[in-house]
Amino acid sequence: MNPAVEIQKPSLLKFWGSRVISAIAAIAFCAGIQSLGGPLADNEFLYRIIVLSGLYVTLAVSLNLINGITGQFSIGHAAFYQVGAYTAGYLTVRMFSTQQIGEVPWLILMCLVGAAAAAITGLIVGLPSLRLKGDYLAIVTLGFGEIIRIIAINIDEVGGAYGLSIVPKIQSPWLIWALAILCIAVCRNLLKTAHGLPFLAVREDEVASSAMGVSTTKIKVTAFVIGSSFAGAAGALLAHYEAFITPDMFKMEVSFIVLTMVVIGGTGSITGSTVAALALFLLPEWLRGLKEANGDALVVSAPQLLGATLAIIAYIALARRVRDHYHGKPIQKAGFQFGVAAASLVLFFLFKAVFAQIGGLAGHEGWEINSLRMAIFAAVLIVIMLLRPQGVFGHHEFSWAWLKSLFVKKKQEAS
Amino acid sequence: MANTAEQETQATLDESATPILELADATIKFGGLTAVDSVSFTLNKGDLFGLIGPNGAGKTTVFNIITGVYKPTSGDILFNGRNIAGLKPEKVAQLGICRTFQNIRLFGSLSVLENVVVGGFLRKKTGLFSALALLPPAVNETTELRKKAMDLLEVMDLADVAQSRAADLPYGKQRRLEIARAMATGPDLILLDEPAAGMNPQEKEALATTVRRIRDDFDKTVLLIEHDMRFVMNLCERIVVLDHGVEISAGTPDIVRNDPKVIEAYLGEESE
Amino acid sequence: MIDLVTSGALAGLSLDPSTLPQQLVNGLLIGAIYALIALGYTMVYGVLRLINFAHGEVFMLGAYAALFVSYGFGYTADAGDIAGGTWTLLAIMLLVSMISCAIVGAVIEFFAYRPMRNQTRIAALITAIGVSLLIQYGGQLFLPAQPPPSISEKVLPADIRGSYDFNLISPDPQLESDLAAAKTAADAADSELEKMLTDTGQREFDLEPEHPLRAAKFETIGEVRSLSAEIENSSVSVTVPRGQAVMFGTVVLLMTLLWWLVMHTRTGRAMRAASHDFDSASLMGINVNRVVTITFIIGSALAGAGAMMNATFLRTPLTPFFGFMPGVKAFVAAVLGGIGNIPGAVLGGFVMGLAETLVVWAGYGQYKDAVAFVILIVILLFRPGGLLGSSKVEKV
Amino acid sequence: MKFRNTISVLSCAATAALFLGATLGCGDKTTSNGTNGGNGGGNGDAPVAVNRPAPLGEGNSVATGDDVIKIGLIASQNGNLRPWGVDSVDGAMLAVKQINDAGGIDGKQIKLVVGDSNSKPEEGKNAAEKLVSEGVIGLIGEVSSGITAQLADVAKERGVPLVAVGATKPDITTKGSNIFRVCYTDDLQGPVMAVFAFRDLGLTKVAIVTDVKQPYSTGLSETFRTKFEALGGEIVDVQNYETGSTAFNGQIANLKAKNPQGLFLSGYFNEVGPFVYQARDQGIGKEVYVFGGDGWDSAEILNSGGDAILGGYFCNHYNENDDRPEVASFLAAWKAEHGGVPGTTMGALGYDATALMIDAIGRAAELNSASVTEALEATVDFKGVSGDITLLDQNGNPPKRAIVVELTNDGQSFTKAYEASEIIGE
Repeated sequence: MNPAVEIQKPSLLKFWGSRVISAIAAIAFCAGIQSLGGPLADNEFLYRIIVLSGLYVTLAVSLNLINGITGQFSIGHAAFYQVGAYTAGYLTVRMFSTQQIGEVPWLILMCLVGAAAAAITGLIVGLPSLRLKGDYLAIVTLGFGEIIRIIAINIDEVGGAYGLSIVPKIQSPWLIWALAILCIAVCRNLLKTAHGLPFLAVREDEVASSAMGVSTTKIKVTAFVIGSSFAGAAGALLAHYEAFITPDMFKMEVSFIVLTMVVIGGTGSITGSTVAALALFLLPEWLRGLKEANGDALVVSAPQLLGATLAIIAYIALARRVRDHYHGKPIQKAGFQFGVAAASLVLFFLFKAVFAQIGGLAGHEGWEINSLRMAIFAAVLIVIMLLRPQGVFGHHEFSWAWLKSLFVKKKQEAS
Repeated sequence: MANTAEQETQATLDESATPILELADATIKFGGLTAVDSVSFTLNKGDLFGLIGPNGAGKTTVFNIITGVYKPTSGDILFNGRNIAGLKPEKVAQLGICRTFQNIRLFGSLSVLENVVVGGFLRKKTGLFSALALLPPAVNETTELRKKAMDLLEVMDLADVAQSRAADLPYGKQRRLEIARAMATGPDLILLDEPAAGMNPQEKEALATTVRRIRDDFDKTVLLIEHDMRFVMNLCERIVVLDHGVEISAGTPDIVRNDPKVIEAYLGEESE
Repeated sequence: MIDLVTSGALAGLSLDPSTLPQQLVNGLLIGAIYALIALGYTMVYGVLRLINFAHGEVFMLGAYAALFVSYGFGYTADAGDIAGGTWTLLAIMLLVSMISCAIVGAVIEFFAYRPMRNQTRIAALITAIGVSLLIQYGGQLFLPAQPPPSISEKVLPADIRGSYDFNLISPDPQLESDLAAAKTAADAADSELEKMLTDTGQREFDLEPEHPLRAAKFETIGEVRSLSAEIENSSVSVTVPRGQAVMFGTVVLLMTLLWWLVMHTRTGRAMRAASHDFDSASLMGINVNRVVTITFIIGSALAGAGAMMNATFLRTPLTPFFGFMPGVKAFVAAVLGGIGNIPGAVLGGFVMGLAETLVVWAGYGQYKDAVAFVILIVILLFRPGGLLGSSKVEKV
Repeated sequence: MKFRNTISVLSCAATAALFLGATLGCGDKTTSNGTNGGNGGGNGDAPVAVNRPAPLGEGNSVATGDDVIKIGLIASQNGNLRPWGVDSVDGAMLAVKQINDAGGIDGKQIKLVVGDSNSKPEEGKNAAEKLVSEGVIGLIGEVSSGITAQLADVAKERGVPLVAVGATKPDITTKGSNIFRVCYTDDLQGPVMAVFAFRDLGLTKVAIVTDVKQPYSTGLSETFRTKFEALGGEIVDVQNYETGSTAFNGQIANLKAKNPQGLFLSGYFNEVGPFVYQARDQGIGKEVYVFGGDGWDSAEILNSGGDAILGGYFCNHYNENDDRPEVASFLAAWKAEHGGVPGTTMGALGYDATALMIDAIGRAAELNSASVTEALEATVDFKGVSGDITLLDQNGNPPKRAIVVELTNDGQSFTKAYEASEIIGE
């Protein structure tokens, strides 16, 4: 088993050394993002996507603090995003021209304002969490997000349904990524010190935590406040980057997508949230590129793509069932495994044919690429959940040791 | 199996005893059901006190009202002279009462070490900001807490599994870990809810030694619920017996053992 | 624009007592549909503790199934005027809708939810969201969505087109006969104008408004309007379109059927047992998998019935996304009533429908969707278990 | 434990096999179809002829040489505005085909690059930025004001001219000097309907129904209200709903109590149809006229509104029965190219916008965005299908004629045409 652990004070050199190196790496990364604008000047679309993915990293990691680390069930993260965006956007429209502040300092100030506004909102939403648990909390946060959105539609001061145009447009890619890095750093620092443990403890068992003297109320509200303030700051950056916000940009779907990033990445894993945010933001955008391909190819492949994903889902479900039924005899299991695989293949052809038929009957000349891309996204979501319900990274975090262990394990298997 | 020597010690203790926990007519009703009906008893500093009774007697409920999970409908609970009835669990823990749970409630996916650190976190000094910015005070405090936790694990003989997931431990070790975690909060009074449940005789023996050590070496007061009569009778110096929420007997193990009410309540179970 | 919305909202604040009875009836009608969908949510949650996010999408598919049946009988949107539909067709539409929803529900349960049964609830929820998205966007790929079809009114039998009028305060009979006379006069003036136009080949709007025939038309129709205004002002009446009355009756019938099924059959007993304690039920020899499948089948079939009636009698336009909002509202209704509690879902559905219409009644139509969530939050804060539910104390 | 691993390895293998099967099958078909597009990840650098009726409107690809001039079109090919988006693409393709068949401009072919806005402002903006970065000389689109406002920001920022197709919200063209439109604005549309209702229908008490989620609807309601009240009419009630609503019983009961002589529904057809249907169901009789703006323009309104909506009036940009010669030739060309008639007016407007852009490119001194903007600004009496378009000194808003049409069983019947001067002059 594991040997007893020696707890040592980290050496001063190592502690400060690693922090300086991280800081330098972070600055270099932000500078890299900022300067990427030059080489990508021809492909602004790509650059834009790269920059905006930083916002989703912030959103996912901050939601992870609430959902993954503290174990609360919040599915209304877009509300905080929206509050930050609208507060900052409105203030800029109203006040920027009268202030003698440079654009970037102003933007940083607006980030703080957006964060503060979202934090207050987070406090208000966090308070019900004292009384509610699980699904009830989830539905309340969801409802809260909708209420904020509908209110925004009906306030003409902030543009109503038409949206709010923000003048001036202040685009600062490095700041977007700096916020993402700050968010990751804050969550990681929290988990690195003993201060993070009560958050995890609340996730694991609230009753036991409070019996250990952990004020669950305080922890939950703290998580809500920190998480929402990051979302608010991200909203402020979004508002100034796009120079335009509408209530529709903060619909329920946004909350769902961010939640999906957290769960797929592995609840509680900051690494997982980061990677999943990048993947799930870039995947639909990459699928958007399918449009570039010839239309005929898509007409043919749509039933196949969907058929294949459905067949995979069927395969997993059947395989699980078989496994539950016949725990024990390996040979039997292997046989059934192949049987199931064959059945799934049959299903694939069946689905394909059915879809092609339906598509033909419905008189579709082509496939709506947007629906196709979202359908594939949804199918991938289901497949990942069926294969790895704990998320791709589970509770793991990226670390060199973890990477090494993966590598070493593989070697052992090979030998 | 009464140990007269111990009884004498007990008697002398009683003379100079300072009460640490007093239940005065503690009552709790759920709807029409009176789960605990004016239970009163007093624990003195350094006591090893047992709370027994057949299934559904309301033992765990007594624990729950002491630790603030439930607010008693009426009656007082004095801890070091202060009424703690209705305080929140975390407040009670901060005042110095800590407990374990009948159905083990560990932080399953945290490591054994981390579980104990959560207990010790109660006495933290640095603020949250210090942690978020990873400033040296928070880092140093973390190291200290981990060291203390490691020491406790050594005592509870769990040091070798410090890095394992708590949920992966075998049952007996989980029970010990719960006690270690409770100890980490630095309580004056520790409540153990069926610590020996599911253990084999050897493990029970070891557990009894540990509980005595907690009392003697760490200078804690212990209140425990137990099902296993022999275990309680051997370990505890004073015992209260509950049945259907009512206190039916109290005193030294000998007195309790011979009380006809207790025998009646335990009919069929005493042979255990 | 700014003025309009603000002033519109204020001008709209009109608590007109004479429309209240009508609004309450409207609330009950829409509430009946919410209640029907909410039953599916609540039953599934009761047994599995799973929010079946795809339930709204099952509802959507049910409406499409009904649409295809009506297409099958040739009642497409652009079909000319055909002889009135029949009751049989409506019954077939209802049945097909229910059956196909039941199948879809069972399939979703088997392939997507069953493998997730022992996983964390958040993972199951994400799967449910995935299924919901897959059906929505997959539906957009495969279902005829352009133009967004709705079920042609031609499927309705002639004898249920039109409406029932209930007069709470009857108008002067004299006024009514005046109105009838005025209508005849207006029709006469109109046909005279038409005749002149056809004869001369002119177009009505090329004529000056002062043209005698147009003036006559304006005058007669003005008379109709003022008379009907007078009637409206002097009476309080409730109008229920016949189709919606039929719908309400069917909903009540289905609910009674469900109640009987749950309370008085073996299957119902098994469902109640599983809902009470899933694990113990399986230990007691109840085939919980079968119970879960049946729960999904019943819940989905109810949604299918709701969908068919919603699309036919309330004439909801169909798109692959149209199930989402009713789905969310029905879910809120289920939570409101105490999720897992069958009478609670019905109560929640009606409360939801009533609340929504009352907000519109007060003139805040734009907050119709928001009010659902406001009520929900308020109720949950003061009664965390919902109206009829009990919040369970966690055993320590 | 060990066997679990085997199982999961097997699962993975089988899964991979399925995926491979799917993609391979897809690859086979593509090659057999003789196209050179890769599946999925292909960069799509194969040029696709614009005149091919591509259902997805794809055809955007990287520039292949100097012999083509690229213009960008943003349209909603998905989402609730799809019927209009598709029509505007078809109209634009028709205009491009005509010029290319005629030899192009100075021997250069025009290439139409289509971006999908998916009925959402932010996606429209993304698509526009993408098109601009691909080097289009000018942008065309959108049909909705909300989305066009975003395109205008992009156009202004990047100095690319934008010709809006159906965006009627007045303040869009004020965003930049290079923003134009081929349709009238709500400043005309609302008053036209007010004049029509007051004078031609003889209504004095009207209620307004607004979709508060659509800027178009709120704006139109306001211009209608102002004009109608100026004429001496009375607005007796205002009811609101949100896009996507399906049940309007509450609003209808409120309206009924106010006894309006007519209902002005400024929303889009998706909700207007059911609204009117339900209103008639609830006992609002035929003597209460219903009318609205160009948001009604879709064949779907006849379906969702049923018989109830017949006899409703709305303001449109053009009508098939209009006696302008351009209309007849446009309809003939449409029939030859796409078959049938355009489903919505956006076919004609898309055609007009594209033809105007092409015309301006032809007149431009040089082949760059700035010159095309100047040429657009100098447009005088361009003969469009929907009317003559003059942009000189008009701040991007051409004075147009507006046509009131009546909904009949066969579609839209021409009722009355108003010239801008008639309305604004009053």
